[in-house]
Amino acid sequence: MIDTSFVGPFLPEIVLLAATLLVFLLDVLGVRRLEIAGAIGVVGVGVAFFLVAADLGFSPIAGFATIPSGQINVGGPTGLYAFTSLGLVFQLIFLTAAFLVGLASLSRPTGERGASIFYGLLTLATLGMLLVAIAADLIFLLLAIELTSISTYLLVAYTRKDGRSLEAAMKFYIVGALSTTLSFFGASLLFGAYGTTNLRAIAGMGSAGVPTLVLLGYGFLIAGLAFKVTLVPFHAWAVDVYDGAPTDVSAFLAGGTKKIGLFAFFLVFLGPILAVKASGASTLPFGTGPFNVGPVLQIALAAAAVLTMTVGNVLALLQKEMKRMLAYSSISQAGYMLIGVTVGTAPAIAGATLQIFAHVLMKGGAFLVVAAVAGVGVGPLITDWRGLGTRRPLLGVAFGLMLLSLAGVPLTIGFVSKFVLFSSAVEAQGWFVWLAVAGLLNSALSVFYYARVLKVMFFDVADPMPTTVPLAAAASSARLAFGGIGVGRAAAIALVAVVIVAVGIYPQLLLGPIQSAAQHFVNVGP
Amino acid sequence: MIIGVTGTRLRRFEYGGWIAVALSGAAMVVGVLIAFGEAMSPGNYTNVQITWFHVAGAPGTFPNGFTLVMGTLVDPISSLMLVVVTVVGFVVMLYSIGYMHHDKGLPRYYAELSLFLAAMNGLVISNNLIEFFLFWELVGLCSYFLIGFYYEKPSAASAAKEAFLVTRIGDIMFLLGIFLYFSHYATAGPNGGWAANGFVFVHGTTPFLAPSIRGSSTLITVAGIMILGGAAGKSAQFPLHVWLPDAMEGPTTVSALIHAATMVAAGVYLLAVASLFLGFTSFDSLVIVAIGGFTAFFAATMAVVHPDIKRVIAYSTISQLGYMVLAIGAGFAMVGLYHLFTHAFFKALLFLAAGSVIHALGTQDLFKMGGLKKPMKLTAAAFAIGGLALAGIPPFAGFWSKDDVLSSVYSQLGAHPAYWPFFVMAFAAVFLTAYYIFRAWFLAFSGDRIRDPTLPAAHEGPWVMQVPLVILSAFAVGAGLFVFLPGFQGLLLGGAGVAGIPPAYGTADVFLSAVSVLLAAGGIGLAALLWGNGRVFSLADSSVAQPLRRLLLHRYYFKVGYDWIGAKGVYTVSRAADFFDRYVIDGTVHGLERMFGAMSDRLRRMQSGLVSDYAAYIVAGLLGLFAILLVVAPFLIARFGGS
Amino acid sequence: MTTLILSGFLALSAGLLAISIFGILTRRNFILLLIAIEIGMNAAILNFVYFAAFSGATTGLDGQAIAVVLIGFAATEIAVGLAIVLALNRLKGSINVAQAIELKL
Amino acid sequence: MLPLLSIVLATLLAGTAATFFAGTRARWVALATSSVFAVEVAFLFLSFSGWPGYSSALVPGFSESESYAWIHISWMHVNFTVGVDGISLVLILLTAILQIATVVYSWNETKRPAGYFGLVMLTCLGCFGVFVALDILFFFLFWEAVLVPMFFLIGYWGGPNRRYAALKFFVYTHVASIVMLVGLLALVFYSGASSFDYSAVYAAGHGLSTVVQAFLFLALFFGFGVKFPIVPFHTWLPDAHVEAPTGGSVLLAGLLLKLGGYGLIRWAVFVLPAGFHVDLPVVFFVAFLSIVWGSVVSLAQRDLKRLVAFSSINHMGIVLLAIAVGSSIGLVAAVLLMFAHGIVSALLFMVSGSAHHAFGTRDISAVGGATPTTPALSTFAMAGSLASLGLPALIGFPAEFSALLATWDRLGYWVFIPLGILVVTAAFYLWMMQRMFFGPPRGIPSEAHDVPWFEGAGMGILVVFTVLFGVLPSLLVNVIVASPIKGFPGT
Repeated sequence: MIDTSFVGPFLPEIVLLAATLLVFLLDVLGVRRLEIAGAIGVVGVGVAFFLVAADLGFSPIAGFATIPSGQINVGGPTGLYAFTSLGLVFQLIFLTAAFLVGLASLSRPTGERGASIFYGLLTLATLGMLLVAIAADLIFLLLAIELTSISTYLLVAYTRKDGRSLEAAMKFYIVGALSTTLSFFGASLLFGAYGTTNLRAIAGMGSAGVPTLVLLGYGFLIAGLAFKVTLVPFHAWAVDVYDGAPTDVSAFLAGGTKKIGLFAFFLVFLGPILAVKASGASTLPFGTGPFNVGPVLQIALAAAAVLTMTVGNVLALLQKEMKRMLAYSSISQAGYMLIGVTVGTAPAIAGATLQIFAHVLMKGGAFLVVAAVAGVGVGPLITDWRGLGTRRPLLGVAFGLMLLSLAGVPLTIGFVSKFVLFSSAVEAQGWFVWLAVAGLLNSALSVFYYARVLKVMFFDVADPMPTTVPLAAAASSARLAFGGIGVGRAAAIALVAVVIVAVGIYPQLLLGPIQSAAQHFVNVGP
Repeated sequence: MIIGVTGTRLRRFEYGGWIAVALSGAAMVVGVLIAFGEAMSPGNYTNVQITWFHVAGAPGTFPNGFTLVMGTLVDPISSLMLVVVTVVGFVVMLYSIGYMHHDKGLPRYYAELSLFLAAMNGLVISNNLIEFFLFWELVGLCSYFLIGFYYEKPSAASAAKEAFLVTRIGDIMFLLGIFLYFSHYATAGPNGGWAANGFVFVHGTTPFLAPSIRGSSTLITVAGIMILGGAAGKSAQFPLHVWLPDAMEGPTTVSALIHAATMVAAGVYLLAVASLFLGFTSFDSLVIVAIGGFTAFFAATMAVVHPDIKRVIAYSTISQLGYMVLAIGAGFAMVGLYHLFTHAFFKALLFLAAGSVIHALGTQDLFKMGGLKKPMKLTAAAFAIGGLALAGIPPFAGFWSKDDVLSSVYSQLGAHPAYWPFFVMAFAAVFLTAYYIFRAWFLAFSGDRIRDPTLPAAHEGPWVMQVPLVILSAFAVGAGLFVFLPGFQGLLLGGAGVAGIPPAYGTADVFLSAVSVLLAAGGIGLAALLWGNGRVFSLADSSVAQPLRRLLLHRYYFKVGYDWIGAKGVYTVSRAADFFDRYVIDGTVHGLERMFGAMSDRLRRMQSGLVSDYAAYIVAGLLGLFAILLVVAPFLIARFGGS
Repeated sequence: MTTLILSGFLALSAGLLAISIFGILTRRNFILLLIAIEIGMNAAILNFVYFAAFSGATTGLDGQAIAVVLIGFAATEIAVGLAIVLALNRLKGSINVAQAIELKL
Repeated sequence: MLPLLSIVLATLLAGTAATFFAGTRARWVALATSSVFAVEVAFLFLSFSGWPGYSSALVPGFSESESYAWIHISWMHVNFTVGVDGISLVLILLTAILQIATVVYSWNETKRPAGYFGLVMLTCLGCFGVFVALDILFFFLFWEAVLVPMFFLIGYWGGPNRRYAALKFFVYTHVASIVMLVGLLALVFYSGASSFDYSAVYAAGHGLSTVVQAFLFLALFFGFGVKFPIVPFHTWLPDAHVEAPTGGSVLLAGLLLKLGGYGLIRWAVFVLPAGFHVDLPVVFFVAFLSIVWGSVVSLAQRDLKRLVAFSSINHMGIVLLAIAVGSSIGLVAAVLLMFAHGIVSALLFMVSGSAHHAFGTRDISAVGGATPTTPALSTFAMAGSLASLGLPALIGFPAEFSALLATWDRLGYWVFIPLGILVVTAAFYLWMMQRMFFGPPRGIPSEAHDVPWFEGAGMGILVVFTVLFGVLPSLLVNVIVASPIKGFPGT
């Protein structure tokens, strides 16, 4: 008799898998209409979202929970997967990204090829992301990441006819494959040092391994995972890929898949860092006797964080193209999020989690707007956006909100998340305060290029309207309502704008659950 | 109460001038009545006050906190000043009706003049130093407005600014003086400290300052110098004298009222008040005597050569104010005020007479005038009376008071030999005074014709201009004799009672008086010799005195020097600072901006587009991580300890 | 004794990784890059086997199992890579990565 | 008891929102809002419970205080807490006066009036929030909320170089905000304060060691100082002022600079007395530098607005000095001076704006003898100049007098520096008057006209208050002292 009780908890993943298979099946059968594939994808993601939310215990829908509450936040080494509330929170975050991109992509031009491939790959990548969130084993984690990676390599290139997309996919692939190699090499070294690949077990054995082997292993792992998180200097691919990929895919990459790297950082590095806090003393890695890898990791991660946010911001300063500017901004934001991992306290984890969620909205939303704007005939350069704020006030205001949120201006989610994150660094005291300082100074630097875009949008005089041609082509299709933007995309953008402001005004809404999830994570480990 | 009456600002009335005159007349009546009442009952001081603002106590210097009050104090010296201010004010107002009737800015003129009178009265009856300072600034403001009354004239606008700024320097010193007294008196003295009490003037048998302090305290010495600075600014004493001659750009009536009789006397009044209520240290006294005596002489020399009738009188004002300062410095505050009293009348008379001439001819250049005594008999007589009073010829008013000044200083020479040079200067100035004022008289009035034929035919002004001349002439003749009235004497003595040193009446040295009268007569004689009967004396070009004349005409180059400091010195520094601000401070900001830009550009170029390069960065990053993990981090942990 | 032998094997896999990285850095031909990547993956896979073998019974067959899974994964990865090569070749007529530098700066 | 401050905040919010959507009728909505606000502030003033016999306890008391939870997680308690004491009340009064004056002055704004008036409302809303907020986060939030509308005001309605100025303003002040925020956060977390509330932070801040206090104070001083602005971090100010529309300049000089002073007093000086004491030399140096620099550089300016901008630096330097002397007189003087400068600099910027409208230029040397053409403008200019140079019976005098007195009390002869600078201040104002308004007419365009009624009314409002509080400063002083100044500084 096969035990099927383990199936229940995986219902969200199963739903996504089913959606993926359905889309591909229909594709094989020749049903390739955007509406159908899109509906399947969006509904699949939506259902998964609903189920995960129920698992997290949101009161009105808690009855639909598929995971027995006894299986969440259970400590100690287990098998390949473990349900933590933080993991579930991250599943929600990933699903949010997928949902927004799926919704917006409903408004893609009808004649475009590969609609069903797009949604199939989207749901498949999302499935990989969900698996990352529940991973408890290093190899399981890396394989889940690869599932997402491979899906996204293909997503970037799914149109197959665009040289820029293909070039982006090629770069993405090569750098990604190299990073994968490094990750697995690092994992193998840790396996050699500890004799296990279970993350909780590794975290618990912080002082047992061969120091050099362990440190080299972690080094390879940081390098490998940093590719996904776009830490400097592992970031170079991201700009080209975000730039070259279809913009909705860029939104998914920047807003979605990048975050699995961060959660992987949580899982892999927070273990040893948290273990230090429990055990206390640390000695040099080359000595004999007990040693803790945590503080060493913290220093390395801190260096990476500061370097990432700084270089990302400085590079963003000179960008002339909107997408590349957003890409660099995305890189710098990764640096902020890394502060949470480095500090490694429950407040910091909560702060980083909120920042990650905020970034999903802000950056995902921003790329969606870019796609929308490109759809109405505005060029790729920032200066092409002249006067957009007056020409398309709603779009302008929404984009302005996202930029303000990225810059961390109050009354937006970006402010709350940065506030909590940097507060947590200060709260941890010691040298972590300098991380807050670095982060805030970088925020200040970042304001410069965000403000410049605002200036271009709202203050510069618009060119003669270039939007007439696409508008005429748009005819009266409902999909291209809202001046050629489309219902789905408009809804996605509006949703983002609303959430950005809502959470900015009343952050307790999210902070409560996130804080308790972070606390659980600290208590039970990855 | 006086403030209320005269403070009414009148605008846009057809007969606004008359209303202002009526009000100032009423104020005069009230003022004189108050003085009369005070004279009848010496020692009965009326002090009314309200709290202006109050800050609760603080640790340190001010345990009782900090209070500023607004109040009025009527005592002998303030009543004396009230009389001067209201009488001259009324007379000048009346005169203005005639003198100013062609002017387009008439409502503004009367409003400003009324405001001035209100502020001046307020100053006089202030019961504390802060309020005093407040009104002090206000009269300065009115002076600024009135000097710049003809604001279309660049010279008038410039003179107004100059007057304000120069007196401002004095004001700043005055303010610092207040602060110094403040800190010294915060905790000492009656009523829990003078400062805590809001600087209210308290009548006592001695000045507030104990004689022991007067000898020793550096702080009080500096405070005294600062008060002197304030007074010097207002009363145009050396070296802050430059603004007064330029202030003659204002209407002549203004010159008469503000820049001769009242406002400039406020500095002297301040010194008197300070000396009566506070007392000066001996060093302060010496400095005051020095400034007074020197200014008396110094200003007189400049008056000797000047061709402008108003400026000659203006220098004379500076010089006479020097006398007053001199007397106060020597310790005879009431003598100074007595001279102030008489001077107000005869100087106002001189100005109004000069104004009458200017009104008739439209010029101020003495060398264009001449022979005016025929068409303008009254004016000529009035000017002559004023001149005699100024020169100190008995029995005119100036004689009595100036004689008192000289003899009072003389009486202190034994105790303070250092006063000698300044006494001599003051004495020499008597001669110069007589000379320059009669030089002016002869130039304007003697002879048989006007030198510049393009000028219109001279005539007397309307009755509103003549009546004031008559009234003031009467005062110029008789004001000196007031001292023989028991009530007036009571005022002077009552005021002086505070100071401890009585005025010098009756102690006047007959010999001294005789010499000074002779000197004055000599001055008049010389003037008659050189300028009498239409003669014009001109110094030969080759004369050795030419450089001296040029020096005097250029006012010892003080004005040039000050302008240079202001325009070149300060302005250049300021331009340099501006340059620094724009290009160094802001330039640094721009530099940082550019640095980031350059850095950004460098990094940007690393984004070559070649995927192999990206892979290389990854490998470099990997090696960097190894370096941190294996070398840097362990070192840091060993050095600083974990987390 | 065992440690020494393990070190030797580790050196082998390290060498493989180095070859792989060298290849990725120096080659411009996409196919060669795929080969270099495959070499790197094999280095990691080999490591798992060594460590499992040398750790005795403590890890059971975990390492070997992981190796098998990874071999499968590597194949998938290469397949995707080949798909991209084909599309690229069809569109640009070249599989030289140095010619695909449209996106930069 | 009514939640008065929330009500005021709500009316302001509603009014601001309504203004944004009021289209061409925005000015009426703005006027109504600011009138209601003024009435509310008057009510607050009259019902202010602080002033009869205010006693200074260790933790200061506030009137009208309200508190609502906002973020409550284990390690962070942020409440929406508001309340007023004498200091904030006076500055709120300033906000109300300037708001209504600005609205009236800008009555004929034709370039997107809804946006313009809405942003003006928003700026005032933010300032009000800063003055009432008694929670670190909300203080910071309102603080930042002022930044954005001002950025847009400068950037959209400003002069030819407006974009540069707007960016510079934004980036400069934002950097300062960040340093300030780090300081405030560190204050909370290093002191172990139980929440972000002022009372908690106040009590905990006093418990910090002197060294920590000193570092925190420096951070806060920089943060607040840039808003002051202190030399050498002032260069955003002249550019922002020159390019800003008149209404923007008015709010910038009248209100935004006051935020720095208020923040310094409330969050740094009161909370970190020991650190304040240690850092005094730095503060004094900066104060003197600002006083001298602002005044001396003013003298070289040809642009009327730049001149007033630099004079603002000078005046705010005196405010800083008065705060730094650390006596109750100094503190009262500082607040009074902030109020005075708020009114007077606003007036002067309005004069600059009107001059620009009338003559088409603000270049002092390009125009001369304007009085016959524009008598009203000339009068307002005179009034503003005189008030600014500290003439008695106008509001600047009692403030400057007490400030200088307090300085003397603490620093002795150093007071010569600000005293001497008063002459320079007088010089540049009088010189300006002489060149622009006196002398023979020169460079006045034929179409030059005197101030229109609404501009005159706007300036008139300010002149009235200049005189009112100049004659009766105790109206303000009695309120100001109802704040924790009795034992100031320290306990």
